[in-house]
Amino acid sequence: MAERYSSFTPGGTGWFLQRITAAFLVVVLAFHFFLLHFVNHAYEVTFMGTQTRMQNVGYFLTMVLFLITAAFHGVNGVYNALVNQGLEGGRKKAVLAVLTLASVALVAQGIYVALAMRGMI
Amino acid sequence: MSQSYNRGLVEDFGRWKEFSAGMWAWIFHKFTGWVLIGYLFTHIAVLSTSIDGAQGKTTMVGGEELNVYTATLQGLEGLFLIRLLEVGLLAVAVFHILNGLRLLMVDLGVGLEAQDKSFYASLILTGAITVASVPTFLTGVTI
Amino acid sequence: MYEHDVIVVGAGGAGLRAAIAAHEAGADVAMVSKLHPVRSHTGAAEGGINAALQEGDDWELHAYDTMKGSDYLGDAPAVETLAKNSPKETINLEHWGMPFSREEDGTVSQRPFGGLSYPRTTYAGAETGHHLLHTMYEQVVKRGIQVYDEWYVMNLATTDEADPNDRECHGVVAYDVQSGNIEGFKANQGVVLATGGPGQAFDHTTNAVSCTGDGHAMAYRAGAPLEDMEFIQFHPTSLPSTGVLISEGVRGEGGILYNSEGERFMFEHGYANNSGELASRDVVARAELTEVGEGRGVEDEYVHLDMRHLGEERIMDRLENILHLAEDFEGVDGLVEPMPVKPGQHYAMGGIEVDENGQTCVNGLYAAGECACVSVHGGNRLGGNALPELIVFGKRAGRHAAGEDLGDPEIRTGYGDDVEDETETDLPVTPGDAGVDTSGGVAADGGVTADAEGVLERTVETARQRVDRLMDKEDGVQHAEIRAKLQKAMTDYVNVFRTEEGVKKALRLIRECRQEYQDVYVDDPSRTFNTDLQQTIETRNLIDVAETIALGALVRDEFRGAHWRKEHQERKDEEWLKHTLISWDDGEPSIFYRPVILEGENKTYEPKERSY
Amino acid sequence: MSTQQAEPESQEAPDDPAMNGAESPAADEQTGGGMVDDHAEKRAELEGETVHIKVFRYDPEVEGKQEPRFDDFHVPFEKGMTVLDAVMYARDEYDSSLTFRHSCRQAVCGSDAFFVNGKQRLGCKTQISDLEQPVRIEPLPHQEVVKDLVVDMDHFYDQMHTVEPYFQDEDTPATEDLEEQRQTPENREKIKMSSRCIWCGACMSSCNIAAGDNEYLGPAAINKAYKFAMDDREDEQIKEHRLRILEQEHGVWRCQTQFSCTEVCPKDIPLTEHIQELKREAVKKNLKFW
Ligand SMILES: Cc1cc2nc3c(=O)[nH]c(=O)nc-3n(C[C@H](O)[C@H](O)[C@H](O)COP(=O)(O)OP(=O)(O)OC[C@H]3O[C@@H](n4cnc5c(N)ncnc54)[C@H](O)[C@@H]3O)c2cc1C
Ligand code: HEM
Ligand code: SF4
Ligand code: F3S
Ligand code: FES
Repeated sequence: MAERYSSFTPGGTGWFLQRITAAFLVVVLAFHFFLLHFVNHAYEVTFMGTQTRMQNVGYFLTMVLFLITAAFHGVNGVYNALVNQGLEGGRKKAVLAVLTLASVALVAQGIYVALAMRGMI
Repeated sequence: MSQSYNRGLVEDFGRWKEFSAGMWAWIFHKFTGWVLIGYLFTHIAVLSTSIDGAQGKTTMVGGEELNVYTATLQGLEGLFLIRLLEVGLLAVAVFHILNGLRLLMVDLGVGLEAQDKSFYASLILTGAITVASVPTFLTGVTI
Repeated sequence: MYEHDVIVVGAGGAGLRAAIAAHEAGADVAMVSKLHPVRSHTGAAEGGINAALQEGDDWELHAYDTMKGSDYLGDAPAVETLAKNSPKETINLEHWGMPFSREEDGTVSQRPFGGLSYPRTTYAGAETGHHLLHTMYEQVVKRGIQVYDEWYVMNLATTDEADPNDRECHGVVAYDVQSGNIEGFKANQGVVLATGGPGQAFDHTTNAVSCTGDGHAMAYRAGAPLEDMEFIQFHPTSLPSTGVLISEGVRGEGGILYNSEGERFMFEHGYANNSGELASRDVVARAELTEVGEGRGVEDEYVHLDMRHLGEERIMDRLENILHLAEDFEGVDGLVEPMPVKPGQHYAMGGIEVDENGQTCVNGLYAAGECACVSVHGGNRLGGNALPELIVFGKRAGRHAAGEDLGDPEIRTGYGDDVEDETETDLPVTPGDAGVDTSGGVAADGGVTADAEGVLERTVETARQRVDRLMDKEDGVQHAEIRAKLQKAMTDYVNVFRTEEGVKKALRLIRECRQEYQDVYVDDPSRTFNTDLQQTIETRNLIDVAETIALGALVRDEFRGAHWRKEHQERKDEEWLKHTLISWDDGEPSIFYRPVILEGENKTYEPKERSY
Repeated sequence: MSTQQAEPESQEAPDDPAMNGAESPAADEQTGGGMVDDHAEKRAELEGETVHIKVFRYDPEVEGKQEPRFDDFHVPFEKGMTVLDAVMYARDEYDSSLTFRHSCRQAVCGSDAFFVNGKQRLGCKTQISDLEQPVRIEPLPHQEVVKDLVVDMDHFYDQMHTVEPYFQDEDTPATEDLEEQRQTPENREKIKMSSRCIWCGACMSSCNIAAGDNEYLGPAAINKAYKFAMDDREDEQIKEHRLRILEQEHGVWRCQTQFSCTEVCPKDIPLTEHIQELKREAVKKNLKFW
């Protein structure tokens, strides 16, 4: 029976972070949607407007954090979902690698974009 | 043991009519989660036009010279299909948020008796918010 | 063939305790059970375990109460062993994690129960038996004891010397319900039978469908006598459609019994002018049946137990589970309608004759639990005394079978110089074997082969032939028909009321069942999970057991404990301070008696009138 | 081919022993549901109210039953009749090869969890009058069918055993020297619901996750572990050991709070709640190292 489980258990951490990020995302995502669809309408978005918003450090940092948490939450969510569907062994490792790379790329590109919006690039 | 009969996968998902609230919530949450992460990737891709935009690149739209970023966004926004998809995205996001909150409550062990009701509430609220947002989303677009 | 030191047949409370004890004594134990252990009927017990745990209580009081409750038909050495060991065994369960109900100071809770002079019934909610069963099964898992579950034991592999006292039991023959394979299980040291009660001999019982007296019948046919079988306890409040027990608590809280005329018959018809509904079980059960018999029953079957006047609040507070039982099993809402109830068979005080070490007169054959009779319950079991019997005597049987020395027993078993033969009774029909279905007494070779394997092989062979015959037969009668007839005969004539004529009628009907059984066949042609076959074999066992109940009821012409005879409504101590024993004798049952032992360790229990 | 002429025992003359199921030739194995149906239908007109049940049939050894099918039975209705009563009647009166597990008839042995009208229920605890007809009775989903309504429970038992379902004391002294342990009534109350499990397997069968992941401990086993982990009589150390078993990959994290287990549990055990509590316990324990 004992060989059924290993003492190293990463499950809990992932689960926990998924919840923490979710809690954070509720607030930021609501804010984001509200700001860009109701306060400013999406069809009115211009580079100027975006640049102005991004100039605000608080807004900039929030968006970067938003990006990072969303990327983590989304990718971790997908990963967990796949593992729950019985992903195992080598394929599991491969999926993890791909997903990690994708999310790192996403975050990197996102930050690059955000910096560009601030006019820092 | 002697032979036995495995009713297989058909048994598992052929039974969707008998699924209970919690199962539907799970399926919907999954679905919306995947849509959202998919959208996040696209979103960043679209926003990437701001890199060129920041370098002052412009493009001609209807005889007007516009920043590439502005042009891309407004061009997309001008499409009815995109507006419809946006409404869909809103629905997806709202459901994911509401049900996400429901799940957070469940994780904290709060209001477990009402888990099915809170799922139905999430559905109804999502519907209501989506419908209510249609005017905002569809202003200034022609088919 | 499988081989172990000790084979425990049955995995209810008694079997599990025996297996753990034998394992602790160092034996290689295996359990063979027709049900997975947690499905055993011990799980149905609600009330509790009697144990003198508290300061102010002591085992001698428990022994005294038990002896009085038994109507002086309990054997003192057994009764005292039970009372003395129950507290430690109960605490042992507590150490195994059994979730007993608790007092504010953290000690286990105890409640009062009928017939007890001190509140010593230790309980775990209203599901004591469930917890007892699961706790012990957990310990079996912990110890890695081998369990062959869903194996139906058909026969004991016993040598066939003329005198059962010389016989030796070498194991059992069982068939795997799931595959239909028949195999021998060799027991190097001993076989412990713990197969539970024979409630299915009656058509209305609180016992499970699996309580078919298999152990009784197997031991009986192997030569161990059955003791005091006429003593059957009937519970006055069981639900008519299923036999589910409605606890005495309802009447304790003030529930009232009404007949179809709306009369509170316990008082209005003078059955118990003082205690009314709270009179003892047998009195209430007889009153209910009299009402029904005189045409005042509801739908000619049952009476009403009404608790509506207690008010919803009180009911919800104290009797909530009763509401669920009535709703789930009878479709009745106890808050708006009275509940239908009628007497149901509940417990068999008698069983396979054993001594304090659980051993029968056949060497290597043990019995414990409801299928055994040590005897602690005598003529009437007190509520809460069966569970301690499981753990105390289950353990002793297990240890002894594993070779531990528990000292010489004071109780004697088998036919010997201390018994008295039955001479007078004229039987309406010859009881015993009716021919064709040789369901296996003992391995027939005139006691030539003592070699264990040989005995086992022969028994396996007989069992195979028997199954083949049942399966190959193309038509005839089906067991369900015979079983129904048998159950009806028992309920009509050997129930709460017993008359000489009635019991004789029952014996004739049982004889008819036996004859019909010669023509029995199994319709289901499959070897896979053939419950038809299993039940057909069980029905044969029920016939044998029912017959001993009826025989006992016929010869005992007195009123003692749960046994009531119309023509003899008084207890006859000069004549009847003795156990009824019925021995199969190769298919020609004989009846004999053994005196009750009333001399205890420190005192002699003088028969007094049983009144509360 | 035999005809199905099942005459149930006459309601008017319950006293006549000869009527007791006397004329009930068993259904021919080859007889499809329709045959049984016709005759039963006729009878239904003659007698009082009947209940129509459709029962899943399968037997690997019997020709005609190797392909699973449904058989129809019409059984006379009686007040208080449960699903188990109905199948027992069908077996005893119409077709003795109808196979299912059952024993206690009072919801304590856990043998007769079936899939009734699309939901896992205990046969003996389900009033047939509460169900829509025809009542469809099938073996538990997600488990292999051995025969008719009997499923293979081995996997369920294995999962139950995996969580070390037994009280772990350091050394229990000999029975003679045992002293009663103390436990507060509050603590006993805390584990009360979890201790009611009768191993019926309904919860496990209803869980989509368990269906997809054979190694998932499943709600019943997790609940069993909960009972021990929350019992104060066991050491802190052992509780940690138990949490380690539970937080393995196929342990509590697999649960996606679908609640179907909780919905079907005949003993009303708040399974999801217990699983969630264990997830929180596990996180708390792990947070300590940060
Ligand atoms: C409703 C009810 C309530 C009760 N309440 C109380 C109470 O509050 N207090 C109290 O002290 N007593 C009570 N009793 C009595 C007590 O529960 C029983 O006497 C006791 O549980 C019997 O236990 P056992 O181990 O002898 O048999 P069981 O628990 O019946 O076990 C029998 C075992 O034998 C196996 N078996 C049988 N035949 C075969 C075979 N042929 N082959 C293989 N295996 C076989 C079965 O599978 C089963 O595992 C109650 C009884 C009932 C019915
Ligand atoms: C805004 C508030 C959000 C909340 C409250 C929230 C909540 C949650 C929760 C609690 C889960 C875990 C479900 C589980 O493991 O049982 C989850 C899963 C998931 N979330 Fe979110 N989320 C939010 C936003 C987002 C966003 C913005 C994305 C996209 C980037 C996203 C993508 C996902 C994905 C892909 C999953 C995995 C779904 C699955 O199980 O298959 N979520 N969410
Ligand atoms: S938890 Fe409930 S549903 Fe699951 S096995 Fe136990 S009693 Fe059955
Ligand atoms: S149904 Fe399964 S997903 Fe969790 S809540 Fe129950 S174990
Ligand atoms: S028959 Fe025992 S639980 Fe239903």
